[in-house]
Amino acid sequence: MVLKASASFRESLPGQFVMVRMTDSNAPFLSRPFSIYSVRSRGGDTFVEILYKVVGKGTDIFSRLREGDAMNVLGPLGRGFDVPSTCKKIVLIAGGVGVAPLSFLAERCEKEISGAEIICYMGAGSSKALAGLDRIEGICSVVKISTDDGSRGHPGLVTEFFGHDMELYADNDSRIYSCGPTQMLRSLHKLLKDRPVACQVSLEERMACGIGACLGCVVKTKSDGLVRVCKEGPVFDINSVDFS
Amino acid sequence: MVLKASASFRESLPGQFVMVRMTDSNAPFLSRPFSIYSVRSRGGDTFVEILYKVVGKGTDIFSRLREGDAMNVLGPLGRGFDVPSTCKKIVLIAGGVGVAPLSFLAERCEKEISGAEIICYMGAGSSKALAGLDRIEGICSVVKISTDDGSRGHPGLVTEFFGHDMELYADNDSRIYSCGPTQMLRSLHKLLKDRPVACQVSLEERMACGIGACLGCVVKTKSDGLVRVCKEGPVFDINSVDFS
Amino acid sequence: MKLKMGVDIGGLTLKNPVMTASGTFGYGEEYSDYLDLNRLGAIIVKGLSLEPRDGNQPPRIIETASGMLNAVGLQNVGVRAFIDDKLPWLRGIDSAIIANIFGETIEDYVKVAEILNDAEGVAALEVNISCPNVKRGGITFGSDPALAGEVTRAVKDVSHLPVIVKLTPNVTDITQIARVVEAAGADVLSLINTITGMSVDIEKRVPHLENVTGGLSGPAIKPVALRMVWEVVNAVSIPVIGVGGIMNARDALEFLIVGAKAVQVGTANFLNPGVTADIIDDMEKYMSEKGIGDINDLIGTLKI
Amino acid sequence: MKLKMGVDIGGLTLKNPVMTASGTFGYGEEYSDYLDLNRLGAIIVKGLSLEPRDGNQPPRIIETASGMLNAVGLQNVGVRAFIDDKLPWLRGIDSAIIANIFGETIEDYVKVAEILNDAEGVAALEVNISCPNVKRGGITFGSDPALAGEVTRAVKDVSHLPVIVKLTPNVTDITQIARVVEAAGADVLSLINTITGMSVDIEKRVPHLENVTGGLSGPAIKPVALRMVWEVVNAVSIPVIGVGGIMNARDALEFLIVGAKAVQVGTANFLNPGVTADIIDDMEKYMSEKGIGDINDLIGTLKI
Ligand SMILES: Cc1cc2nc3c(=O)[nH]c(=O)nc-3n(C[C@H](O)[C@H](O)[C@H](O)COP(=O)(O)OP(=O)(O)OC[C@H]3O[C@@H](n4cnc5c(N)ncnc54)[C@H](O)[C@@H]3O)c2cc1C
Ligand SMILES: Cc1cc2nc3c(=O)[nH]c(=O)nc-3n(C[C@H](O)[C@H](O)[C@H](O)COP(=O)(O)OP(=O)(O)OC[C@H]3O[C@@H](n4cnc5c(N)ncnc54)[C@H](O)[C@@H]3O)c2cc1C
Ligand SMILES: Cc1cc2nc3c(=O)[nH]c(=O)nc-3n(C[C@H](O)[C@H](O)[C@H](O)COP(=O)(O)O)c2cc1C
Ligand SMILES: Cc1cc2nc3c(=O)[nH]c(=O)nc-3n(C[C@H](O)[C@H](O)[C@H](O)COP(=O)(O)O)c2cc1C
Ligand code: FES
Ligand code: FES
Repeated sequence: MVLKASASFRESLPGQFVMVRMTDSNAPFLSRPFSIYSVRSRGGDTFVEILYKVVGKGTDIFSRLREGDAMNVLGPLGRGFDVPSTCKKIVLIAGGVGVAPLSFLAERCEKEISGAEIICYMGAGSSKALAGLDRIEGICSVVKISTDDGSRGHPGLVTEFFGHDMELYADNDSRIYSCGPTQMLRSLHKLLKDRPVACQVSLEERMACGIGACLGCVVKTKSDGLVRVCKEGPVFDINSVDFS
Repeated sequence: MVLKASASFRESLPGQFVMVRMTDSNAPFLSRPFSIYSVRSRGGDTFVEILYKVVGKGTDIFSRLREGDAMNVLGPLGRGFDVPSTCKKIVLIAGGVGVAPLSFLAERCEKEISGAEIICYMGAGSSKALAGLDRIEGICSVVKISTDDGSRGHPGLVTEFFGHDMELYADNDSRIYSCGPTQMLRSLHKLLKDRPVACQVSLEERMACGIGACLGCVVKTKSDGLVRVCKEGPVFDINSVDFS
Repeated sequence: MKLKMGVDIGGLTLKNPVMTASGTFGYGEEYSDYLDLNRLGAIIVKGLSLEPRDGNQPPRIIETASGMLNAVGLQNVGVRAFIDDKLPWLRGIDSAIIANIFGETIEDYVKVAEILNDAEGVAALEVNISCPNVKRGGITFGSDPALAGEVTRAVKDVSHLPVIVKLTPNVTDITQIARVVEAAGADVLSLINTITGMSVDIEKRVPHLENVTGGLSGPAIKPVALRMVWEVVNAVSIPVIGVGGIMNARDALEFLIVGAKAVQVGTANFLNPGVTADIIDDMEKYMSEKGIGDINDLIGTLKI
Repeated sequence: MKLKMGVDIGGLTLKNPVMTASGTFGYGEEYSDYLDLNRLGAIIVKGLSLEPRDGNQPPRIIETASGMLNAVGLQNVGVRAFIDDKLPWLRGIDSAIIANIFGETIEDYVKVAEILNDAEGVAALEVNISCPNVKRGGITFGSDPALAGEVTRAVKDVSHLPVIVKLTPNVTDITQIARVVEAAGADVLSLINTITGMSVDIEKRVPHLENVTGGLSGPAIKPVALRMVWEVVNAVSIPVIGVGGIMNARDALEFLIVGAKAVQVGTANFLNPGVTADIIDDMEKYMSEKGIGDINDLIGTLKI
């Protein structure tokens, strides 16, 4: 979905998100959070793109919208990924539509970090659920695909696939970024927990305000207790999150 | 608005109405009642037309729908106008969009009562609010227009205009039909109360079910207490209604 | 797989747990064009009083956000006209017919219950205790534990039918009322009735309802109904029927999962007169998908 | 025409009757990018307790029909951190800053009130009595008239500030509580807090909220809030602030017309962080159109 938005979105960072709601409608009632997939300017206008999967009421309603329908878009919100100035290997681990912020990140890394190799592990339930594949293939050096049902690429979980390759990425010159279901991030956390490699993940939690006011979206961290995903996140260092 | 509907609508009678609601949306929450303006068959499909004025939340939402949007349409509902087999003068008195059921009635009378003269008094706030004028002009022998602000036709209330002409319509060979705001029907009731002329009016009241179950839509009658507009009406003999 | 949809509530066996709520389904016949009434677990008719009642003056209804307020004022034909004019037709329907009753004094309730003892074709009574007690200064029976217990016992003492008592949500602690009503002999509890609300026309600066306040129903109240059903299920041992804001099978299933033995569908009938049949169908679909062969294996399975 | 928008409530003068509701506006600063906070009649901050609190585990919120349930569990930085870290910034805002306070014992309330006596920049206290009293078996202060009166009197006895007491709707008769709280010395009443509700995930058969139940807010509850405000306005003589489901100026005007002296906007801030500014603008537009020069000439003008 492409949303015409205010110029302030030009400053969006990869990993930041928007809160989206239909103008003049209470269905769905609350705004829904989506990672920014891309931001483009055309003819003086700014367009924010999101990539979403229909999972419930809100996304179902959004999927039936037509061109020209009015939405309220709040953003860019939250803390994005840290993009290093130099780095040899950028490893992206995407589960399903989790590819959206990683794709935006890959674009940025490609532009800003010269000489970095960008590798993407992309997992989904089946080949049909591999949304956004074409775009990320256009950016990354390698895209390694896995599907739970084996309908495309490596059969099995994306974290398993990444686990096999892990030794390829040296702790000191690689950066790992991941976004996907909590269960997947938990597995990744287990895989990485004895290694000092830099890894950031984008978390999801139900949100009401998106700006840090309602305290609805908290997640457990190891040292700071419950913190807000919308404000202190959605991007966290994987080691700061309490996945227990 | 033209609604594709089930074949059962072919049996619709002038004065009957439909309950309309957006499929899969709770805004507006309750269905809204509208008189049937026309029923047409085309290529095996049946189309029900309504003529409506934007007055609040529901009609505002309806006005922003686009071709192809899904609506739930319940009907045809209620008691329609009694159409005599013979009659010399059919007098229609319309206030605003009250012209809708009268236009449908005029079509029917023109077809079914040979030799009847159909006269329409049509009133509205201003010339802009004279919706449905063209169609009814095409059916009636005479259409007499009045507007509250004098922007077209007779300046003043439609009931005043009709009042001047009243003597033209003999009690025994004329039939009067009216639909419009309650205030207008009340004035008409006053005008006619000493005359034995047959006059039927279509009433409005807030409705929830439209099928006689919720008892939400009652109106005071002279001899039967509170009766349901959706079931015993919306068409009533003017003398049976308690307008006090 | 053949699904078992039948439920037992207080001596009454229903073919499935989907009932229509009182006041939202007329006397049944209004809906006969829109669904096969034989499919329903039960039909609860519009509340009946000893004498016919006119109800409140219009306007009687107004829409709210995901809900509606009504101040119909319990207009009804009276229990005798119900038996003479409505019940014969209903006897032809193969679904439990439940008479919802109310009164302004305990004697009224008792008389209506007595009259219905002799009415063939009535499967149970549902006692609406959300009515003001005219003898005790207008406090509603249902908001006072002692009164709620009294009216329950009085009806139980005379009735030969299973007695369902319908609780009002306009109370501080619904479990307290539920326990008193259980102790007074109720066979089943149903909840919730409407929540009192109000709406104002800011153009005319008058209440939208002639009666000033009305009862709120529809999806807006579902979270409150579900919470109260859950509280009551955990407080009593008699069966509980869940009512309030059920629009589809998903909503109905929430009530069964928290422990309601059956549900009533109210306002949703106004938006789609065939909705109860859809709910039964979709409930069966859910069970098939989940491999649940008997609806009773679903009831009360909430994991905390 | 220059409109008079100011209202007096219990010794406090507000530039207009639009306030933000506690727990929905953070500590103010979260909204500073979205509207000019100086425009607001008052900002009520997130509920403060003696010690910082972590609140409930997630999930804490779930959407409902035209509303939401929250079980944040009163997470907050604690009254001292509020004074040290949040209040200095808020002092720069030209709008009344109201501290919402709560406790688990009466002594907690008293201590928080005492600490706030010395905090420059706090215009009033709003006492949230919808909290369970841990010493008295967890019954909430606000649902028991005696407890509600006690906590009110205890806070009044120590506080130098105007005391607003915020009532819970989860009661049989809100006028009874309102009268007791008035008699105990409250300067102002605000109502309603959230209505307790619940929601179930039928796939997993677990409550959507980790805390099982939560507080329902948003347009779904507006009719209930409006009815209760109207009842309370007719029962007490101190000023009443209306809260519950206000999404726009039309909603806010309904509350003023039934007699609220001011309103609080809660959940609506989440959907549109600039909504309060829009409400003030549209309220002024309505007054101009109707030729009402002073907002006080609109308050309590409902015709019955
Ligand atoms: C910061 C952030 C960024 C996100 N980015 C994207 C994105 O780029 N693309 C995308 O498709 N989705 C994204 N999501 C998830 C997206 O917000 C939810 O899928 C959406 O809100 C579901 O709305 P719904 O009404 O369709 O589902 P609902 O009917 O509300 O729920 C359906 C299912 O989705 C789950 N769900 C609902 N809301 C959330 C949530 N906020 N987080 C996690 N699970 C949820 C529920 O538990 C339930 O199982 C993001 C979430 C967050 C917090
Ligand atoms: C049998 C019947 C036939 C009708 N036929 C037509 C028609 O052909 N064309 C047409 O434009 N309208 C017709 N109406 C009126 C139409 O139903 C209302 O205008 C509509 O429901 C308003 O919906 P809303 O959400 O836009 O207004 P709301 O926001 O609900 O209300 C806006 C204003 O309209 C008034 N209003 C709302 N509902 C009704 C109602 N049911 N009856 C009378 N006034 C109401 C309110 O009092 C208020 O002043 C008919 C009504 C009935 C009962
Ligand atoms: C128009 C209307 C009339 C009602 N009449 C009665 C009644 O006569 N007796 C009764 O016990 N409940 C009555 N109710 C309450 C419903 O039976 C039900 O408890 C309530 O509406 C909540 O369910 P819902 O949200 O599914 O509508 C009525 C409700 C409505 C909307
Ligand atoms: C997320 C959330 C947190 C809340 N926290 C508090 C609180 O700390 N103290 C309090 O008195 N009320 C609290 N409330 C209640 C609101 O102030 C308000 O009374 C209620 O939400 C009804 O208003 P609304 O429908 O406009 O939201 C909270 C409400 C929400 C939705
Ligand atoms: S969504 Fe409100 S604090 Fe994060
Ligand atoms: S609209 Fe329900 S009885 Fe007429």
